[in-house]
Amino acid sequence: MSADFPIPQAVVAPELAWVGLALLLPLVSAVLCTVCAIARLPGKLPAVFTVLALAASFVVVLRAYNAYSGPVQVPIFEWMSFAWGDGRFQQFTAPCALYIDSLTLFWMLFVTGLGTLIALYASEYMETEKGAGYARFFFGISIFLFAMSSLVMGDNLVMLYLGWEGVGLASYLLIGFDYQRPSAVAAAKKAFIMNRIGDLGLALGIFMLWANYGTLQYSQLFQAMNSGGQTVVDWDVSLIPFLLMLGAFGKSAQFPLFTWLPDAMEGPTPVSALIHAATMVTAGVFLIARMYPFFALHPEALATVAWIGGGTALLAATIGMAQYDIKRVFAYSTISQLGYMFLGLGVGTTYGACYHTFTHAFFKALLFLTAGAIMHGFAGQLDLRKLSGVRHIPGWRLVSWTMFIGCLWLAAFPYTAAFFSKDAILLKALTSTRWDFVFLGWLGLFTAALTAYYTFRVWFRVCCGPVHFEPAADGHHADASPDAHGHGNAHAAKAGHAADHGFHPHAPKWAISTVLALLAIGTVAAGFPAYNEAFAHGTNWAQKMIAGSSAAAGAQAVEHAAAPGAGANADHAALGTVLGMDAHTGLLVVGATASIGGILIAAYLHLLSRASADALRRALLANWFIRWLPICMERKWFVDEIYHGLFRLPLWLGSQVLHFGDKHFLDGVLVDGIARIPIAAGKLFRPLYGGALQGYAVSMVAGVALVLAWMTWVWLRGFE
Amino acid sequence: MVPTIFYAACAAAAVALLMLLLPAAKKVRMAGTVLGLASIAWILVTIVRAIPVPDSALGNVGMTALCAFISVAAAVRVITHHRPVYSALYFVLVVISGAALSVLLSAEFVAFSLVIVYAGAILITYLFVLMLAQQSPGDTGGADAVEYDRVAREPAAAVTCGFVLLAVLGSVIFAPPRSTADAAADQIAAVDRAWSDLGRMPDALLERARRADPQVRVVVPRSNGKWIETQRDLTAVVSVQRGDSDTASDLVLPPSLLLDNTSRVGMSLVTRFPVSLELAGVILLMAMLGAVVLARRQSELADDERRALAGLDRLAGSEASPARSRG
Amino acid sequence: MSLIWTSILMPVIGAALVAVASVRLSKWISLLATLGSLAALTLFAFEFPAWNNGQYHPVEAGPAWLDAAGIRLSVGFDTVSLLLALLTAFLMPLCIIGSYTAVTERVKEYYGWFLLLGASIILAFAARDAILFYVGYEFTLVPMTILIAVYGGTERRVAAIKMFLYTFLGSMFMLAAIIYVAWEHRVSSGAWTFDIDALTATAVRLPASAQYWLFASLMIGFAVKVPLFPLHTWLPLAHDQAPTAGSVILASAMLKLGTYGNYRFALPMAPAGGAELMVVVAVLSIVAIIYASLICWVQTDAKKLIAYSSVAHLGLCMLGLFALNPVGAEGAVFYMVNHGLSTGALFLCIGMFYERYHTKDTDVLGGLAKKMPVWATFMVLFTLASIGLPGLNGFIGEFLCLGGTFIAEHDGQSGYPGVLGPRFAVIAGLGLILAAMYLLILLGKIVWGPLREPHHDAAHDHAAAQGTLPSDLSAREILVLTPLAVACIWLGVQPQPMLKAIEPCATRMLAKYPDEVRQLKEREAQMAADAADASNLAQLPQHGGVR
Amino acid sequence: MIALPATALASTAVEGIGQAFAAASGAQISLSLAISALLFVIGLVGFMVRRNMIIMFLCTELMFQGAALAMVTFARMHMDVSGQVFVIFILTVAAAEAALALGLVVLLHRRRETLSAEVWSDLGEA
Repeated sequence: MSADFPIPQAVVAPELAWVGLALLLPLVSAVLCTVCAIARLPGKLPAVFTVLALAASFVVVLRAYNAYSGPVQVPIFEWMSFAWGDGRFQQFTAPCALYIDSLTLFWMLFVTGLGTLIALYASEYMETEKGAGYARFFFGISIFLFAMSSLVMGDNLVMLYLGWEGVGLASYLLIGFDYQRPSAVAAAKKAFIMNRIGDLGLALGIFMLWANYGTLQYSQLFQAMNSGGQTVVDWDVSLIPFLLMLGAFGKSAQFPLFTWLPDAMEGPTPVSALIHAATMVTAGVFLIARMYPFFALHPEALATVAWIGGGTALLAATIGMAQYDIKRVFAYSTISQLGYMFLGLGVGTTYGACYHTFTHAFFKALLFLTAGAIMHGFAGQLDLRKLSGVRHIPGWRLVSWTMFIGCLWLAAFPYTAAFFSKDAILLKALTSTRWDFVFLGWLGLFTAALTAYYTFRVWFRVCCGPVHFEPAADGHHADASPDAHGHGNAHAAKAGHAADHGFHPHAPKWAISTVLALLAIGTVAAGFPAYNEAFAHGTNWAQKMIAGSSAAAGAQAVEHAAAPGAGANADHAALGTVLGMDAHTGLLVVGATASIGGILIAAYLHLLSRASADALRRALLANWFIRWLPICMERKWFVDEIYHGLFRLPLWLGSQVLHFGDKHFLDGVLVDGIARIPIAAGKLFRPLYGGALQGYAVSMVAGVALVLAWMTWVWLRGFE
Repeated sequence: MVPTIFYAACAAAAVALLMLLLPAAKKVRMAGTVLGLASIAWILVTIVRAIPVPDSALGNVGMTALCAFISVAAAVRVITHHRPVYSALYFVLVVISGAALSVLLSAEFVAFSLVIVYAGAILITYLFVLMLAQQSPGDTGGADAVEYDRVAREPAAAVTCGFVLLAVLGSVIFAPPRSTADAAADQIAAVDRAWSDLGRMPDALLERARRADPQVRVVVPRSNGKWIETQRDLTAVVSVQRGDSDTASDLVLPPSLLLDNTSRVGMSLVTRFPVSLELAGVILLMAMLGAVVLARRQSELADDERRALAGLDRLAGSEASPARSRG
Repeated sequence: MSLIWTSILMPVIGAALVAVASVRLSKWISLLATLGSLAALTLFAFEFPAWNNGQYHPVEAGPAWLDAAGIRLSVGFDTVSLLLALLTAFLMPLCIIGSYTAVTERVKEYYGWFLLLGASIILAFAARDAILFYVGYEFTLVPMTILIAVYGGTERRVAAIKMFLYTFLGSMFMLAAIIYVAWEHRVSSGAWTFDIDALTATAVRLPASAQYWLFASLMIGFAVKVPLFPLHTWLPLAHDQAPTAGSVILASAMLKLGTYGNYRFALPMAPAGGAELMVVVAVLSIVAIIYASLICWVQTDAKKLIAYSSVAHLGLCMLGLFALNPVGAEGAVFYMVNHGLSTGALFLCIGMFYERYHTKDTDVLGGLAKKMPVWATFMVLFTLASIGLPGLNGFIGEFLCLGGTFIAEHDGQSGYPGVLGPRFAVIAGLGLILAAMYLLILLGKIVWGPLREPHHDAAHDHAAAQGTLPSDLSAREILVLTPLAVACIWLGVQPQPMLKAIEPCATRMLAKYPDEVRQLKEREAQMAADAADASNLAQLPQHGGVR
Repeated sequence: MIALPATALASTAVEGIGQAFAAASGAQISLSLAISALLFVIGLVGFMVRRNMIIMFLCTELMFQGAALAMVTFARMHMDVSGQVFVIFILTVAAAEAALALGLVVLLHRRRETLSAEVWSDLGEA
């Protein structure tokens, strides 16, 4: 990293302390929710508090955006700070303060915005949980928003870590919201623990940054980088990106640590939409974007990110193709899309990655919320084999079509926002000078086709075709888990097996509908920056936002290091070619082909001739040489089983051995054994003390003899 | 200087004693006896050889060794014999050989008092009590003695402890011999003490002075207030007035005029240890009183005990015989 | 100074009054006594002038106790001991209130011994005289043994005896070391004294070999108390068998005597020995972390689980202490206090459901959130604090301990060289993952999930207990837990004043270490260089042969 | 005390001084001490192994004998009669002991009709 691409320096601006309200308001709402729970206040009061607080916090962020003129550092109060000397390395400073630059605002805008909308949605969705459960839910949401804000807006890595674990806690509480169901509890536990593994990496990365730079505040870290800080000089330093990466992969469900996310769908759907699709899982992307300059500390760090991202994208897409539970399909699609973002970060386009995060947040939240609406209305049914033609049921049109929009965006249909954001990533990869990035680019394109296929598989199956539905029943199918709320279960119990038993889906009411509509509009609008650039040749707002932050400076430096001589504004100049065409055109063609191809295949298999899909599956399974593929895809590549066998089982057995050893060897043999020595010695001499006179005499004489022997020994030695 | 050979002899003696103590076959006891005698001899020889013996002392040493042999053998019999009466008799032998040893060590008074008091008085008491508590022949179950006299209790531990103690005590013997200077100083001090003892006995002094010189009329204190002064050649000088003369003159007393053993013991007892002597008297008095008390209790308890033996419990017995207790 | 004695003697007087009062009155007397003790300490803390200099506050020597041996009744606090004493005094009334329904037999004796326990712990923290410290330190064993042996579970006798003998054995080494230092002081200055500062000044001048053994003996004494692997086996048993309040004080205050002893005696007195043996202690600490965490994973007894988790947590605390830099030391001291709060609270929570169901077996009991939502809320909060969730108190200590361990390798910049470094931090960090795992498994079993209650006899007991206890927490129990919850959150949000106050103590404790560690490193480097030279020389002919 | 050169004395054979004041032979002293130790130890062993109360007391008398002999030997060694005086005291104690102990033995024998010491082991604390 050289000073050629300086990271904008932050100004200390205590007068902006009001931005801290964005953190404080969700916390206040959390407290109010607690009060509601304690006082057993009836009604939707918690939801009101939460929605109001989140909306206010959104407004605060908007105002901050308006007031924004450059990176600022806003001190609030001292949290953990002490010094034992005057030197730079003789202090530990982690104040409660805000660091606001364009990246922060970019993230906070969609976090608080989507948070507000989803809270509104949940106010209706969770209405069957009135009372303590209702308050508990909104407590979780508020805590989540607080933690996420702290993660994004924190001035230092310790605050980021606070938010990082805080969102993990919120995730834990909300996944396990329906705590009576063991699967939900297990999923919550799994999510927290797998995240903890990543968190350890993050914590170690933080320590290493501190050990090497003597500070944990972004502004000072960036200053150190600007003033010609280290490049690859030191084994310690070059490990930093890898450790941070581990944290990011944990939180964003990337390859080694992704299995918790599908399980997290045990949580109520708004939670899945907000936390496990739109916001929390993008924290990893945020972390890498925020610390981007430090990823140049090792030449292969970003390549690792790219490989993991690309690989996870494909892996998750293959699994998503073979799932039947709508939420799980979307969960795997989330992992896959997150993979794209990491691919973007890895190949050097922070803009692409962040913009994709932005667009993804909208359409994925939309998709989840429509899935939630269906689940809400169909008594927890999420198996796409048991739902069909929802589009034709009265009252469900809005849901179907907003879902369609979401699917189009997820499939990266040409000229949708996601198309542009994905393009930015793939373009960067395909035009890279590194062969492996080009390969990853093609892999990404293939994954895009798969994405288009499985996305529309869901939509064609659920929304089109003949009208047919079954409410979920307990134990009816194993692989799709019923949703959390008791409402669905109650219905299921009443409704029995099929529709003709008097089950009627109830269409969403105003809150859900409004939110779906708003989100659909948001999804479309999210493409505006790209449209402005592509069609009006105006400025790309998103790109501008990213370019003003640490992420861009790092990207330029990486770019510079990879291809010295290329200009700073590399996205426009000196682009390579794709299939012999101009890069933009080429990618438009290829991307459109992949997307439309995927959709067409889905249309054939799941709309026009559903029988052929089953026939294809049977044919694949019948073929001895190819059957591993569908089996692996359906069984999620056995990752859970492998982890179980590789880590959990040996550790568990080891624990049992240790437990046994502790009880019977360490305590039983060693400690008790040593304690038994005096007892045994006592038993040995016991006959001497049976009360008979001679016994005492013997011991007395022995004692006298011993003492005299010693004295004589000393005395005799005196003569030598 | 650690006398390893002596320790080995002690170990052998210990083994021998153990063999004698264990309820074993006659052959083992014989072997034990042989081994014991051998090891005692070995110990004695070891000691004698450790220090050169001048020819003039050979007789003394030989006699000592003989008495030693007798007393140790008798002592072993005391503790190994199954019949208590024989043990007591062997003890008499120990006392007599001890008295002989005392004579050899020029302690004639002690020797006689040992024989008179120990062998004569104490041992007779023992024998008397032994007779009193004699088991009826039926109790012995056909063996030569009752079980608790035949079977030793934890002989191994006891013998080990005992002989470790012996080895330790015996080590003292192997300390370097006292220097001649020490012995000389002892001798001078002893003679001086003996002469000054004599100085405190005016009659004896006058008698000794007259033995040295029949002319002596009276012994007078010397100019420094003392009655007698020891010379460098172990003789003593006293001031005497001879015949009718009033002037004092010196008279040298030769060592042959020193007091005999019994006189010196008596003198020492009353001049150096008068309090101890009184205390000894008190002890004896107490012992006598104690014996009287015990004898009284004996008769009181006897009833109770007999009743218990008869299977009557104490309460019932006392209720059943109010008349007798009144009587 | 009189305030300090007040805080120590209030419980003692309370115990005396309890002995003659009626059963009903004894509860109130003991509550008043502990509250009085807390009030006295709080007053003292308010006028404590030494928050920011790391020194003892009343520095005057106390009245002579055994003049011939120079033993004096000197008491005084520095920041660290004051914090720990405050923690003890804070927990005492809560424990007393918490025991109101738990103890129904031999009530007066219970409260009396309990008060003596508190007094002796505060005495140990307040002592400025090594023998006075030892008296407090050892006397804790007497009431604790009685509390366990009389009011404990089914194996209470074994547990009590094992605890007593084990820790007593360890203390003997410690006492020997203290007397040794006092003797050396007498040899060098000609007078007996057991003043801790004076002894420390003497001890640091001892030759390195003497310091090595001094450190080792002190360490053995305190390691048993901490407890450090492999000397920990008395703790789970004692916790398992102890009555709830006993467990709370055992975990929160008594174990801290071990770490406090390290802070006060072992580390400052024998810097050369500490530097030499630091790696050994650190290795044992991380073994404790991993080992105890793994055992926690398969525990089905809730109390034993928390007991083993204490072993793991205090392992981390020791690791922070032995990172030998201010970060780790601050973290360790902070962690001492916070472990006391969160683990004590967890024991109270477990005690509360134990009172209702008479079982701690997580296989039999579960899903209590359904029946006891208020309890579940507290339980989750304290578990999260114990896991080390940022924003709650546990995090600060854990983070600083780990951070201190991590940077303990770097030299020159922080001024405090070390030898532990990232390797140790990584392994200890695995403990954090395991901590999350076992504590969440515990939560998953007893808080979440479908409601499972023991049947048969236990249910009968339960019905009987319901006469006095509501199914969820009573107001009294909430009153017990709320101050702890507030403390947990407050210290997580506002650790700053405490961190600032601990800092001078930490640097004072470590005053001798930079030089000692630097010398150690130089020696080791020299040895490595020599060895390299030797092996080079040895390899020369070989190379020649190959050529 | 007279200051006399040691050499002067060693060579001086004082006429008529008698055996009591002549330097004793080291071997004789050693032998006597060895016998006293042996008597003492044999008595001790006897006390430990014999179960007859009277014999046990007899064994203590044996130990007294050993001690008395040692006293006499030391008296000879140092040419000082104090050792012999102590023998008299030993005799006193032995006599007192015999009186009391034998009385006690008779008492005990009356109660249990046996002389075995073991029947009284219930007096011990174990």
